[in-house]
Amino acid sequence: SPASGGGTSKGRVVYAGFGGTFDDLVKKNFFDPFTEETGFPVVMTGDSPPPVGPIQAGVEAESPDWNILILNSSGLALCLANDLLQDLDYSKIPGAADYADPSYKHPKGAGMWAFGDVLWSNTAVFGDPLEKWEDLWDVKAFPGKRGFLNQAHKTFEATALGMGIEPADLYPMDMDLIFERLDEIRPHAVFLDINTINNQLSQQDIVAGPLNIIRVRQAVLDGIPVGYTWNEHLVDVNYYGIPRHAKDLDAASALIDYMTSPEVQARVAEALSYTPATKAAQAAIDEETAANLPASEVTDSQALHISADWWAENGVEAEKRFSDWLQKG
Amino acid sequence: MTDRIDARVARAPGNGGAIGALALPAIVFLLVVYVVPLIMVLVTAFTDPTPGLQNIEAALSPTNLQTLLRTIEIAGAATLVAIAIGYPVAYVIAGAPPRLQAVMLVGVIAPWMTSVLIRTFGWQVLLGRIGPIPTALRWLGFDVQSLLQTWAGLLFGLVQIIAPLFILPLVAVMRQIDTSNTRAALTQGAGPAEAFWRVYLPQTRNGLQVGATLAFVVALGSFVIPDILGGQDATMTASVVNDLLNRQGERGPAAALALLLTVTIFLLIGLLRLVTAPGSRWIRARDGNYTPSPPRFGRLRWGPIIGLMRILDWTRLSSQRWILWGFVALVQLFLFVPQLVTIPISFSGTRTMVFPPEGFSLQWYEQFFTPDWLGAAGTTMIVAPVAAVLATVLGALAAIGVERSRTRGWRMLGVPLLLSPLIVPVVVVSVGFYITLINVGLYDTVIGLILVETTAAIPYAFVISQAAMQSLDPLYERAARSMGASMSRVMRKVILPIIAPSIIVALLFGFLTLFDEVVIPVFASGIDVTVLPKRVYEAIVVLSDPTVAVVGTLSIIVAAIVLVAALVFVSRSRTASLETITGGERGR
Amino acid sequence: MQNAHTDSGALPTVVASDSAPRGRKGHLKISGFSKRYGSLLAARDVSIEIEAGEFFSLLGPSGSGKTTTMMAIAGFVTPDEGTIELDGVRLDRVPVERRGVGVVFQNYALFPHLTVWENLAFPLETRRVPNAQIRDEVEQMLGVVQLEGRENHYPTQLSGGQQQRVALARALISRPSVLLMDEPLGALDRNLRGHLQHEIRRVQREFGITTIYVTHDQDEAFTMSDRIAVMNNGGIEQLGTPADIYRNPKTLFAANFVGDNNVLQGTVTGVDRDAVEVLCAGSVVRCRAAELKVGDDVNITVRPEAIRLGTDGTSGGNRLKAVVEDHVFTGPTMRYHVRLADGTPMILVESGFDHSFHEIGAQVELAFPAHSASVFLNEDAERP
Amino acid sequence: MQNAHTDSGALPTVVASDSAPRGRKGHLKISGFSKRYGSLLAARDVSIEIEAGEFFSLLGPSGSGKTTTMMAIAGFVTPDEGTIELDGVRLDRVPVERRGVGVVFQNYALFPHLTVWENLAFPLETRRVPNAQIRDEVEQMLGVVQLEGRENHYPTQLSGGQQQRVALARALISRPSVLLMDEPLGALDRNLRGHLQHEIRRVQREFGITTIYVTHDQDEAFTMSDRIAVMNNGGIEQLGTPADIYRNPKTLFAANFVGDNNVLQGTVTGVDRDAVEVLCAGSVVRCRAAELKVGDDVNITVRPEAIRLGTDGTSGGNRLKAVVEDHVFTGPTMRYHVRLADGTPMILVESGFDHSFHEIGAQVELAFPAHSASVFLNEDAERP
Ligand SMILES: Nc1ncnc2c1ncn2[C@@H]1O[C@H](COP(=O)(O)OP(=O)(O)OP(=O)(O)O)[C@@H](O)[C@H]1O
Ligand SMILES: Nc1ncnc2c1ncn2[C@@H]1O[C@H](COP(=O)(O)OP(=O)(O)OP(=O)(O)O)[C@@H](O)[C@H]1O
Ligand SMILES: [Mg+2]
Ligand SMILES: [Mg+2]
Repeated sequence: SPASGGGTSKGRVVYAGFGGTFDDLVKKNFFDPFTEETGFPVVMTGDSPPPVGPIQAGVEAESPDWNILILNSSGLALCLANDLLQDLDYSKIPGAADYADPSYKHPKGAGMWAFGDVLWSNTAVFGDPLEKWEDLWDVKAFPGKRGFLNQAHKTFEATALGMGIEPADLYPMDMDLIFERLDEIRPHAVFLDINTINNQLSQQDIVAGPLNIIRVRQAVLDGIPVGYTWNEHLVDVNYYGIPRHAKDLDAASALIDYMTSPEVQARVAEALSYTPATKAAQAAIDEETAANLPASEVTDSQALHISADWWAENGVEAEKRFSDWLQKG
Repeated sequence: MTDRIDARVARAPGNGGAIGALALPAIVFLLVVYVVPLIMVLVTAFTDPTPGLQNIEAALSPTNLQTLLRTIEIAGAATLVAIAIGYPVAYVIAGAPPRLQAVMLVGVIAPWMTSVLIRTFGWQVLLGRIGPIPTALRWLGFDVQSLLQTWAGLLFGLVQIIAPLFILPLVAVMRQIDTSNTRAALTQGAGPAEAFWRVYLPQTRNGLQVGATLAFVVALGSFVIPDILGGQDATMTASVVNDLLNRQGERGPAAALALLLTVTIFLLIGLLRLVTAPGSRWIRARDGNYTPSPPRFGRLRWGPIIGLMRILDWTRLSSQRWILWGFVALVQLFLFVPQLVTIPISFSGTRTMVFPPEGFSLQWYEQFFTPDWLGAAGTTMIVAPVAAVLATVLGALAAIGVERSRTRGWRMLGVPLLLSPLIVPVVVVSVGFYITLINVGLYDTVIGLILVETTAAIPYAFVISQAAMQSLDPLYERAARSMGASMSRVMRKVILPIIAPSIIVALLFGFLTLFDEVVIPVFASGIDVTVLPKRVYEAIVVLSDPTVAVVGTLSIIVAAIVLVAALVFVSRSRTASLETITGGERGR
Repeated sequence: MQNAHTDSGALPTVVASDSAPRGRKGHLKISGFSKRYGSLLAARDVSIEIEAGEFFSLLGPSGSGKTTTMMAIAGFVTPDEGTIELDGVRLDRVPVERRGVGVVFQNYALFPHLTVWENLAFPLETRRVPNAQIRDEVEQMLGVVQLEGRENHYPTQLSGGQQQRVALARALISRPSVLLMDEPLGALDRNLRGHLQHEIRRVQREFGITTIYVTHDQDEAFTMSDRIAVMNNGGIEQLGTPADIYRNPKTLFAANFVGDNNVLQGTVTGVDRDAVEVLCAGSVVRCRAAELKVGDDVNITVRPEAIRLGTDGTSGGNRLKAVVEDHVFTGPTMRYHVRLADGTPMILVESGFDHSFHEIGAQVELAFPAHSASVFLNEDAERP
Repeated sequence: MQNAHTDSGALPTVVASDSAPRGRKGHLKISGFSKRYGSLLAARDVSIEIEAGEFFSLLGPSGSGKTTTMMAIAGFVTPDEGTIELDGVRLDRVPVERRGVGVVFQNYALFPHLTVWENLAFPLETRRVPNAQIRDEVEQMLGVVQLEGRENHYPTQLSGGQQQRVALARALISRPSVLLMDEPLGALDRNLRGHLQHEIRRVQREFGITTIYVTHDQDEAFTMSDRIAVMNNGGIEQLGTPADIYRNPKTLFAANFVGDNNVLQGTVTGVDRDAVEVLCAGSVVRCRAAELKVGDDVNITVRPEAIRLGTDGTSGGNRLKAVVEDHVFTGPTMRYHVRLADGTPMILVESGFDHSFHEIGAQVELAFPAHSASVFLNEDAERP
């Protein structure tokens, strides 16, 4: 089993990831070196978004399986709402001092990097890639099945932009309006978890939609005829959090420390094509690389930053309404 | 009929009333390992986050009711399709010579060897926009894009899962039918089709009912398949429960919705009378005597259909056996195709799982033969067989106890309880398993997993053994008793050997179910104990890992081995074997 | 697992231990046995006492309660009233498997999963007979029922007749003290039936097994039995030796059910010590003495073979004129259907290899002795 | 569903339309019919011609091919060789449901999901008889088989005998041109059997239905049949009228199977035109003429009822001395088991109401006429 490292004496990291290509890269570039360096094995499980139910049950039983959760702003909001996370001891995370933005430093989540979702499209179907979110709603000009994530987070933003709202005026989002637009696209779209969306992109069953840049780029590398645009790409932050009552705290802390260390942060851009969280690491990125990173100096003008505040405030309700809407059928 | 049953008989010679106690181990086991966790979950419907009925009210929202209705619709549609394609298959199997019969039965069961998820994955590949089926349909001039996330796609997937559940009990009943009365109908001027409709079909009603109910119940509680193949317009209630529970952490509302689903399923089953009408061919009289029960099936007099049948007869179409056989061959192909897809993909050169695959490599086989996968496979090969044996022992004993006891209490208590793991959607109780196992310190252990997985296999063991007991003429037991055999000897030397083939089938079913059980391990096993289905689940749903195709391919090989073994078994055990798969004796 | 008695240790047991001498065991006494199914009285007040070693038959039409009575002895039917005793032990609380009763069931009940050999060995294995002895006994039994060479067949591979022979052998093999047989030869053809009737009797005599035999075949019951109970509607109509029942029926039902009979209606015209005189079809017929008085409406029964037939007057008691309506050749007999002057039909049987022959339409005279005519009051003139 | 003819349109049909006159339909001709199951020849070269309206019985032991032959006529068994014609139409390509053949199956084959009434109505409904007429005919048929009041019962709620009566009624009700009956009365008791034998014959004569009747009961075959075929091992041993077969058996098998017989072994000592003389048990026995020569080893058969018995010499052809070993009362007869001086056992039957009575151990003399003794060459001295 993946736990064959055991960690009886030293403890281990049990990590709840997103799975897929992303976790492969994380493992190869960060976790394997981490284990080598510290001796803490890392057990990786994946699901997206994080399995709040089991985490909650584990926390209540005071014995959660995981001691590291990777969260985006919506996931963070959800975990906070259910009081699943413990406060981080930033004194043990020296790298955090160099954060490029205070939003990376949440009391219960240490920011790792900024990541982005882009509008991708199948070039075998459309020729040139679609250029803006409005195109996604233009089913006449661009017919074909769209693929969205089955979550409100980022889907709302894509929808709002798709109805032509200026990025500056995006927040606060008007949910009623958004659902109206979603109703329009619904017959032409599927709303699935990220890995199924990823599969269906590969199988060319869906032909356009928003998706994490890592996965899109992997598809390009695999030879799937897809293209994407940086225009209005959606940017969010990934945090690492530790559940309450988690076991092997030292291992978990060691990982967060390691991940925010300057050496690791310096590798983020190359390894993940994400924008690192620390100033030093950001500064080290060259122009050419920056053009292919979310919210980098080059692309930031085209970026739309997801509002962690809005999601912290409205996330739970938004997700609830969204799954109700999905369920309506 | 009611005056025939009387509890007074406990004192009578003959079968002791105590035989009902054979059901006790299974009942106690389920009460402890199943009912307690289930109640723990359902109770949260009224307590989480605060005590009150707000969760129930929320569960009864129009959206939820609409979803529930859709769930029934989808499950009903899938069941109807399963009936339409499964009935001819069962008919052909029941009438085939023993060897062929064995091959065809294994052909029906074999798909179960391959994980539901892998088959669903197969469908994804087959039904996608550039997959073979829509491509073929477009080539034929139909305007189809993708069949994924459509009702059609969902039905493909669901039907393939539930068809065996429908077919097997039906075959068991059909084997009992004395075909000489169909012959008699022919001599009375009814053509083959009319004779089938008016004479044969009504006699299969028991099997239809049991099979359709099983299939329906399983379809009602499914969510992995609808999520992947059905999309948002086919959201089923179990999906919503799973979503609330897993992703939103809304335990109370989830429990309330689960309660609603469970109650609905029980009501529907009540309508279908699986529990209330066990369909025994024997009625116990007050002295423990048996008389054949009057039939519970009436006549079919549906004028237009009889007219249609007469046309079939008049044109001699009904005599063209190849039409039937051709159809059955297509169905068998349908049952097999999704896992066949995995063979080419397992040699795929890239990570993308498309059909036809790109490139060629053995990397996924290498990937499979690593501790990560082999460990999971190894654990599965411990958990599934042990739990299947445990479930079969408990279920078979319970079936004998319930069927041969003269105390009605065993039946009234036992049957609903023993069937409930099949009826209550597994996602509901799984959370309960998780909490209970943590509390008793068995979480993430092999023993804990075996205990909770056993609950999932007990209903199959019970239902199959019960069917065998119901058609086993009590006369054999009497004869043995009159020869001086004690009840325990009758059990060992008469009952068990005669129903042995059914018990083996039950064991096989239990093993296959558990070999494929994903929801329970996702909850009840943690980081250290991983079983193959859970690994496959992660690989498909989370990691997009073509190693699942390797698993699919290997399970086809295992299925082939099982097939050969079954054939050997059939040829060895001569008359007993299939003669008694779920029915003791020949139609009399 | 076997029965619900709490004090199982104290149960009486009837099986003779294997070392005990066989022989005078098997005295069976049924007293006042009744059994009700819903509103139907399947057995009413049945009392029978059967001597050890006796061959006793229950003879009666379908549904007359034969199987019910037999199953009560075996222990599968619990009496509503009455007791059953075997060798002085009341069987009420003795479970089936300790009664030491062998049963041949009406529909075989062979174990489908066992070969012929294994079926026969089953009762011996149950009694833990040593293997060598099992082999001997099974082999011998196979010979008795002429099934050598079939020992490895399964029941479904045998014909109905062969199956029944296995069932018979299986019940005989453990030499029970009482053997119950429910129409064991019903499915067999005539020759085999004759052979097995003889075999059953031979084994039965050899081991002195008290045997209760259910049949609705009067010939079979007569050929085999020491005594017979004629059953009807759950009750016993008459109990006695074959000759007694045949020659001296107690009820019209018995007279009709056992053997063929002619029934004539008439009125008593005279009663004396030796005979009753009845006016019947225009003639006075002398019948066997009975407790009747002049003027009673009665039925007379006369056996077909008691009647002699001729065109000329022959010696004998009674004489009636009749016309031949039909004649049927049955092999050893020629059966004539005739009609009396008043329209009453009668049957009579001529036996022997060379029968006399009377054309249809011929006028004949029927002659039968007074002691061959039984007479019954008309009340019980219901047919079964 | 039953056979795979491709050109369906051109099929002949044999069912008479309902308005066609009944009567002289049902001339059946079976020529050279053979059927093989694996290595077993279930029917070999069976040829029978049956006149319209004839009552024809197949008589033979279990497994002799009776059912196979019958099922070939019904259309369920496809002949390997030979043809079957009904009223000049070859049945090869006529499907079962159009043959117009009524069948009473050996195991009833009632529709378990239909009541008695519905079972009887079934064949009428398939022929679209109007409802009122169905009601009349079913009611009438219920009367014939004495099942009034049972019409709403299901088959499982009936006794075996009742079930068989329903099967019979169901086959008769649509008045087929040929009626096939496979041991229809096997499960019934003697009286009911007699009643139904008579009913079957009555209906059969009334409607002139050609009837083929399978039985292994010789009495039944003799009583009912115009002609009989004795079958053995799939072939016909002898075909003829009852009297012909009984008195003049062609083979030892027929002699033994049809009726009881005594078999004596001997050697031919003389042959003349009227008789064969055989040395047997120390005496010379005169037998019916046969194509034999002096010195042949032969079997003699003598019917039990052909033998008269006395202590003193009585008139008659042959005489043998014997000792009484047993006597069995069977009702209308007394059956004596005797043993000749050389140890050969014999059976003889005394009939009538008052039998002579000979004690066990008594010395008696057996007398039987020459024409009652058949003689067969010893080659075919196998028992069935
Ligand atoms: N378990 C039962 N429940 C209800 N009625 C029964 C039961 N067993 C027997 N009977 C009825 O009791 C009566 C006597 O049945 P029984 O079987 O003793 O008759 P039988 O003389 O053996 O008849 P047959 O010759 O047909 O076997 C019948 O009317 C039968 O229907
Ligand atoms: N479908 C079959 N397959 C193989 N053998 C068969 C089949 N049907 C009949 N037989 C065999 O053919 C032979 C003749 O059978 P059939 O049923 O015609 O005999 P029967 O004269 O009707 O006997 P019974 O009096 O026992 O009914 C038997 O040896 C039987 O075992
Ligand atoms: Mg009976
Ligand atoms: Mg037959």
